[in-house]
Amino acid sequence: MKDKIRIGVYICHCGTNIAGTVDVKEVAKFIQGLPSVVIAKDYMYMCSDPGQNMIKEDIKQFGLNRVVVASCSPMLHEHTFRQAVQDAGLNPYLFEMANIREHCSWITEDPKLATEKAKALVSAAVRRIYYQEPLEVREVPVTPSVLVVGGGIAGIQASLEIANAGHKVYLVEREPSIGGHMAQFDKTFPTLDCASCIFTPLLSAVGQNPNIELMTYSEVEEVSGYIGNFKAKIRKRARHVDEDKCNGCLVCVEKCPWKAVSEFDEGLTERKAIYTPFAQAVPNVPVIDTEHCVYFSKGTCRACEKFCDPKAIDFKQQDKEVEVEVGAIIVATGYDAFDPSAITDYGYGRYGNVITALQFERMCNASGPTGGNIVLKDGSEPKSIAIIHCVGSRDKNYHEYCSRVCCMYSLKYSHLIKEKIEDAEVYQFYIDMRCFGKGYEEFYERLSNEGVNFIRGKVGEVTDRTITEEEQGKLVVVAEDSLMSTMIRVPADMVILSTALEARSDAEAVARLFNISRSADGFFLERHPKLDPVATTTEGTFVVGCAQGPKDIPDAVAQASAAAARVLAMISQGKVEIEAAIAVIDEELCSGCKICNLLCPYSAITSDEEKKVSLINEALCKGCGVCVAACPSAAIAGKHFTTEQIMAEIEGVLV
Amino acid sequence: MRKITIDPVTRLEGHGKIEIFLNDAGKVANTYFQVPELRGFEKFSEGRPAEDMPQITQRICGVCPEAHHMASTKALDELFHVDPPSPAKKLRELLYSAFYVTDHTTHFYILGGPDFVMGPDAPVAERNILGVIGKVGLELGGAVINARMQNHKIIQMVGGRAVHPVFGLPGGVSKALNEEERKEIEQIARDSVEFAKLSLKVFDDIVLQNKEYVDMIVSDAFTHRTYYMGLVDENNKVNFYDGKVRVVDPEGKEFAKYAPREYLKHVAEHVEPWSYMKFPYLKNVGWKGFADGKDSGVFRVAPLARLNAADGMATPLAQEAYEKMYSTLGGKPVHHTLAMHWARLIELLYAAERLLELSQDPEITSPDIRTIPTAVPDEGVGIVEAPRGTLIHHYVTDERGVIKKANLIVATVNNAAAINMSVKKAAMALIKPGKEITEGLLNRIEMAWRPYDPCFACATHNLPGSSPLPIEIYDSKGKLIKKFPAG
Amino acid sequence: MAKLKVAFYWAASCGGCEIAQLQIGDKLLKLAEAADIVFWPVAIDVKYKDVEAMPDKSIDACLFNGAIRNSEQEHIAKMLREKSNVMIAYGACAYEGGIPGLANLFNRQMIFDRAYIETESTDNKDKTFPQTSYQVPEGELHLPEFYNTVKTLRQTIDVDYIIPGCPPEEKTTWLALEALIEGKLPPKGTVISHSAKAVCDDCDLKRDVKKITKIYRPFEIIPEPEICLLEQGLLCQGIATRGGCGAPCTQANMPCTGCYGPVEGVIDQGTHFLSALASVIDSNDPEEIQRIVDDVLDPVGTFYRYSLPDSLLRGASIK
Amino acid sequence: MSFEPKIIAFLCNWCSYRGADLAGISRMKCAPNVRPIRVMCSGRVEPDFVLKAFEAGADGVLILGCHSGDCHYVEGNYKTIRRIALLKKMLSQLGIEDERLRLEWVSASEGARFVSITNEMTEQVRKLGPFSHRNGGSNG
Repeated sequence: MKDKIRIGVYICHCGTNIAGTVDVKEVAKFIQGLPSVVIAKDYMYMCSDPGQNMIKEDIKQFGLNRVVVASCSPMLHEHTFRQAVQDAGLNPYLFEMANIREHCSWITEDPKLATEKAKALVSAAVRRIYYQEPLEVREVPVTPSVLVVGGGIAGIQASLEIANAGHKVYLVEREPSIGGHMAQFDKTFPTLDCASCIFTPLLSAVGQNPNIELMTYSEVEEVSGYIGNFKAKIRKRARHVDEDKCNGCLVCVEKCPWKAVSEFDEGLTERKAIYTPFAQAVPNVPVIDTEHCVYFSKGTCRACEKFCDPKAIDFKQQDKEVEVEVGAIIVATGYDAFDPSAITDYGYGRYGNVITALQFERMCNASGPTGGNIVLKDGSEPKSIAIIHCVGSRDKNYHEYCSRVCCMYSLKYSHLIKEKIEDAEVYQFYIDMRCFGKGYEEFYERLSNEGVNFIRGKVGEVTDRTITEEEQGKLVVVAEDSLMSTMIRVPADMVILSTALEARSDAEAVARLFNISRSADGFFLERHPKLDPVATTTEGTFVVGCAQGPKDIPDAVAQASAAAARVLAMISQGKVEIEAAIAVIDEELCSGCKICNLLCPYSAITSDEEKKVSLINEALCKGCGVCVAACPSAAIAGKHFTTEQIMAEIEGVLV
Repeated sequence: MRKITIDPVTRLEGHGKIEIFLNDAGKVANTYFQVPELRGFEKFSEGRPAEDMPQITQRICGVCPEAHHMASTKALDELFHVDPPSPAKKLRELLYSAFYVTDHTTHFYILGGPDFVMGPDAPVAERNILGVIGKVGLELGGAVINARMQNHKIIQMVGGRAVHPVFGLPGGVSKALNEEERKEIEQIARDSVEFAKLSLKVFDDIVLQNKEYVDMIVSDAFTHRTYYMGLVDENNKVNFYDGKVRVVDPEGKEFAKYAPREYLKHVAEHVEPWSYMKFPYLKNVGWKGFADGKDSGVFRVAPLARLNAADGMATPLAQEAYEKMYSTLGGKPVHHTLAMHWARLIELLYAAERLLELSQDPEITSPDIRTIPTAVPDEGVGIVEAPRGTLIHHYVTDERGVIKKANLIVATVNNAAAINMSVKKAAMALIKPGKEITEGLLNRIEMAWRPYDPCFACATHNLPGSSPLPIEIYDSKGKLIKKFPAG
Repeated sequence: MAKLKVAFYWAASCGGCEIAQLQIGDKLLKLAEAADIVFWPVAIDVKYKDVEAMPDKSIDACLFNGAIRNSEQEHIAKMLREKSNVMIAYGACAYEGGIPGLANLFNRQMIFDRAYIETESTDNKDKTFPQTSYQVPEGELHLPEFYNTVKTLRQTIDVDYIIPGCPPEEKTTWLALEALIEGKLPPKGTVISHSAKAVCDDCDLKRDVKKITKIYRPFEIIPEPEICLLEQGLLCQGIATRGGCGAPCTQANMPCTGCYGPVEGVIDQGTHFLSALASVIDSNDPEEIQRIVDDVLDPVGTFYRYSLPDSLLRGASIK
Repeated sequence: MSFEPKIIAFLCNWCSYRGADLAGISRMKCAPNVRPIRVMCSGRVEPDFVLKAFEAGADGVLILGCHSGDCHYVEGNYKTIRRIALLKKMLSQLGIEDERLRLEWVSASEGARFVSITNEMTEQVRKLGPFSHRNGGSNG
């Protein structure tokens, strides 16, 4: 039997913001007459210290056990007032707020109607709070280790920050080596410093860091648990090379007679069947590509095994499954480059000298397929190169969004071309130049003075159907110059397609795996675009780098550091608060019909076959109430949004 | 003008009243059989998916829900143009036969029987089942209870629920029978046959050996020359579950024989402003008011009517009994309302025999109990013989099988006019000016409608207690001058 | 100790409740030992007048079945309330309006028109309707007033207990009668049944998580044995219906139609089934969702088969 | 005097409620007939609430949630679509005009949309007139 309900109600003038339209005195008078209302006051600024103190004193003086404040939106001050009543010894959930500013005085012209509406809103809060109950804010301990998924620049940055703070990191990378796309780059804009010069040290730092357990050639298969207490199952695919024995001499690679297309070099060259993706690979341990290794198809060869001194080759090696416990998860799975063969007019795949941006990156790279030389298919040097922007970006047919980095790397390419082939003509076909970052506009300025031709216009097609003499033997880029509004034909030896960054092809599965949502463009969705850009709707799981959306290296790194900071904060706290207003199942009423089980977006509901009831994991539940509304037995109660409370609110708001 | 109100009487849909008006001379001026309730099934069936009708319409009557369930399910077969597998039809008829055993047993021993066994003038306190048991012996009493319980068990087994079964679907039934269940049913059926034979013997001993009763049965007070209606099989034998509707005229000549789909050509319903119940009559004769004879469309249904309308019974023992009744009462048709009790026992025997046949049918445990309908539903009529008479369900649906129109002619309604007439005739014959109106006398009036077993006269009647007919006699000023029973 | 005085009464009902009361069989004798039946129009000869004459609260308990459809039923319900210490709503009709409550989708005139004029077999050219009072040559005849809506017993009088079911299963009836006989009645307002949980708790069919991709009608499929009917697309309302019945319908391969009423604490049985069902529709595409929903041909008649008069909106709004 | 409809609006905490706040912050003008009730997610709105609102005297019910894909709880708003689809079918059977119940998506940035929807709804319901249903008492 709960003790007598004694409600105190406080109507805020908010200066004239409310009182200017709403007759607060009349509202207070009306409310004073409602059952269980002990006292109803109006005051200039409830959120001010005197205002809050008034509440605290009244709680003591009048023995209030429920408090309603009618003022602005709870988004602004709910926390303030909850704190206030808590200071006065009341449970914060015995406070309710009526929004008579944003939802009333500010949007209503007629003072009479505004006053009527205010009465309704306040009486709704009063009726509701009658049924409100004290709730416990619960805390769970945090496992001081972190799972980082994806070994690109973002994942690496996050891992290092956390590891350097002295905490365990499990860094999982799908490829045989960490590095991601950044490892493919030659130079980085706008500073033009050598990518590997700044990146390689980071790679080895990861390899050497005792706090980082690196799992390459591995994938996360299952995630369970909740903030502070996740469990992850990771499959370590068989390398067929014993990491402990291998000394990285790579003789095996040298001796291997079998070849396959190099993914790392974007298909511009070949690699062996046993290989490391690139020279500075971390770990520097090769893998056997069983698809192309003849031993696996025909059972003969074994060349690598023969020449391996440390006897590291192990054809029998099996996939391993390991389970790790972590307190937080950082998803840094990166992006895919848009495949331009979809845009047939650009002739990618049809014309050998139409290449993608990443292929060009590799071509420029000293350790790349051409040793850093820009060459045509026939090995000769191109004299004219066209760069087409926004391939797959800002295009209703493919991706509406801007990929943000293309303008800049395209500029970078102009520079690299001019550096390597002084007399080369470079044409930039752009829609708008977007040089928003620090030092970017300056870089654009600089390039404009290096004799690059900027043509504003979307390219219609790239063709080898030539008309004029000078077009002979060249590709022709047909575009509309939207500044001169004429169609133009530009002959070029080589065409570079500045392809879009898009969400990973398996992003949907990954989202499900980590229980995070995706925005319409397919990238992972942050909790709040401005105020919470690295968190997700799943507590304790963060998303960084291009997995969250196209961005350049500095942004990716910044996000990684931000997520690391969030995680470190959790770990140093040692515990996290979890939602108090959650759903609970009354086992006396649950018939175990299992209607609710699949509805929970956080897989918080399971069922106990023994007892024939469903169960809610309180730590996973976020209190959305979807299961509450679905339960045919009303066996699930949504704390702080109980049916009783909402029904009372409905009656109250209709006075 | 004096008025005798018999209230409550019936419960076709709720209660019923019989009003007897006496003129100042003390003669019966007129009587009215009123049904004061309506629930509107024919309206609120609209909009319901047709397949829900067997379960919805059986809530018209919880005494004979099986009858509505069957009529409705058969209407669905026609509506969805689907022919159920023969095992399904047999399961339906099996359940229905068991139902007949319970229902007829209840009526004879608990309702109709006491009048004869104990005699119309026996003290109220004895004229009930306990009195009967006292007279015929506990053994029979036990057999009565047992017959009811056992056959209800069959209904539960086959139909899913003992009251308001659920197994009927267009194209079949929802549940097959397994061998243990079959064995159990077969045993119950054997017992039921024995029980039915015993019942006929009881009737023979107590009623037919008693001249006073026989005279009363054949007396004019309890006689109406009307048309008779009942369902018959292809050999014109009585059938409860299926067949064509046959109507014979007061001479016993076939007047009409039609398939359920044709019922509208033959039956119409008349409305009186003083009752919520309608009064069906033969369309091709016409409504001539509450009168009997060849020129009045009034017809009768239920056991005696079924036997009159048929050429015999489809099972051997029942056929014997059938022949005996007509030879005893001077040939077909028999117009004596009280013979309805005898006819009921003959049907009890038939139901039990049929139950036994079906329980031994090799097909009865077949899992082949459903045909999935594929045709577009449109219209269907289902007719069965409820214990209390011909029962008609008629549905029209849209192309998705949602009810657009439902027309229901419920068993007892068919007898509404006849009941009204019988009460009047008995009252006129029995209530004489100056002659004191005794309880026994009023019970004789009661005996005029009780044989019809209108739905109110169901198993829930006459537990230890007495007449369900409270009777009050008012003088012309409406002052209560006498009341039965006193107290 | 003195014998209990018990009254039985039916209003707008089918008689199935009386049969159900008889189903307790030999236990009837136990009842007869412990209680005198002072009123049971269907069974014994006591007239309304006699009841009116009884002192208030002189009846220990009244088991009332049937809904309130007309003036007579309302009058007698009120009279019995005065005379009875304990008023028990017996069966779905008294409890929630029952199947006759579906009449609340229409009004009196629509029902009369159908019954007395439109019905195919009716011959009523001069449009005669039953009258509450009618002058015949010999005198005046009376009929009770047929109300515009069906009401539940609780909407008419104060009710102490409820025995759910259409009709209540034998064991449910006895559970209540036994409590009555032994003077061990639960707190006022209790719905007396063996279970406060949904029928699923009684049902033996195997159930897995639910995902509805298509709704089937019972005649359209032969359900897989042993598997939850709802998961097979049949609108089995066991999930939203109070148990205690022992789930006889699902045992006969037929979906539960909800006759035991809402589960303990549920306000509106229909919306709860609706919400649960809709929630597990396995699609996020509005058009596909609409397609699946359109296969629910008769939401009201299905979700409120027995409870329309007791739902939050007690029937259709007919202008 | 003219009929002033009462409309209850269930607002999800993350999008629609903030959208309504924005309308206020931007000092847009909006019909006072709409009475907001905050729920964490439109997926919390039980059909019971809608019926209760009508029964308690509302003339219209508005349910506002996040646009598809934006649900703070991943898919709560889809559950709402499903329920309202079936609920609407049932309400139409009960003779309740379709316009009296409306499900819309309003994001935190769509203050103007909140205003136009509420004003539009108010006018629609005003045309329909007061909500009427069987109170069960009418025997006339």
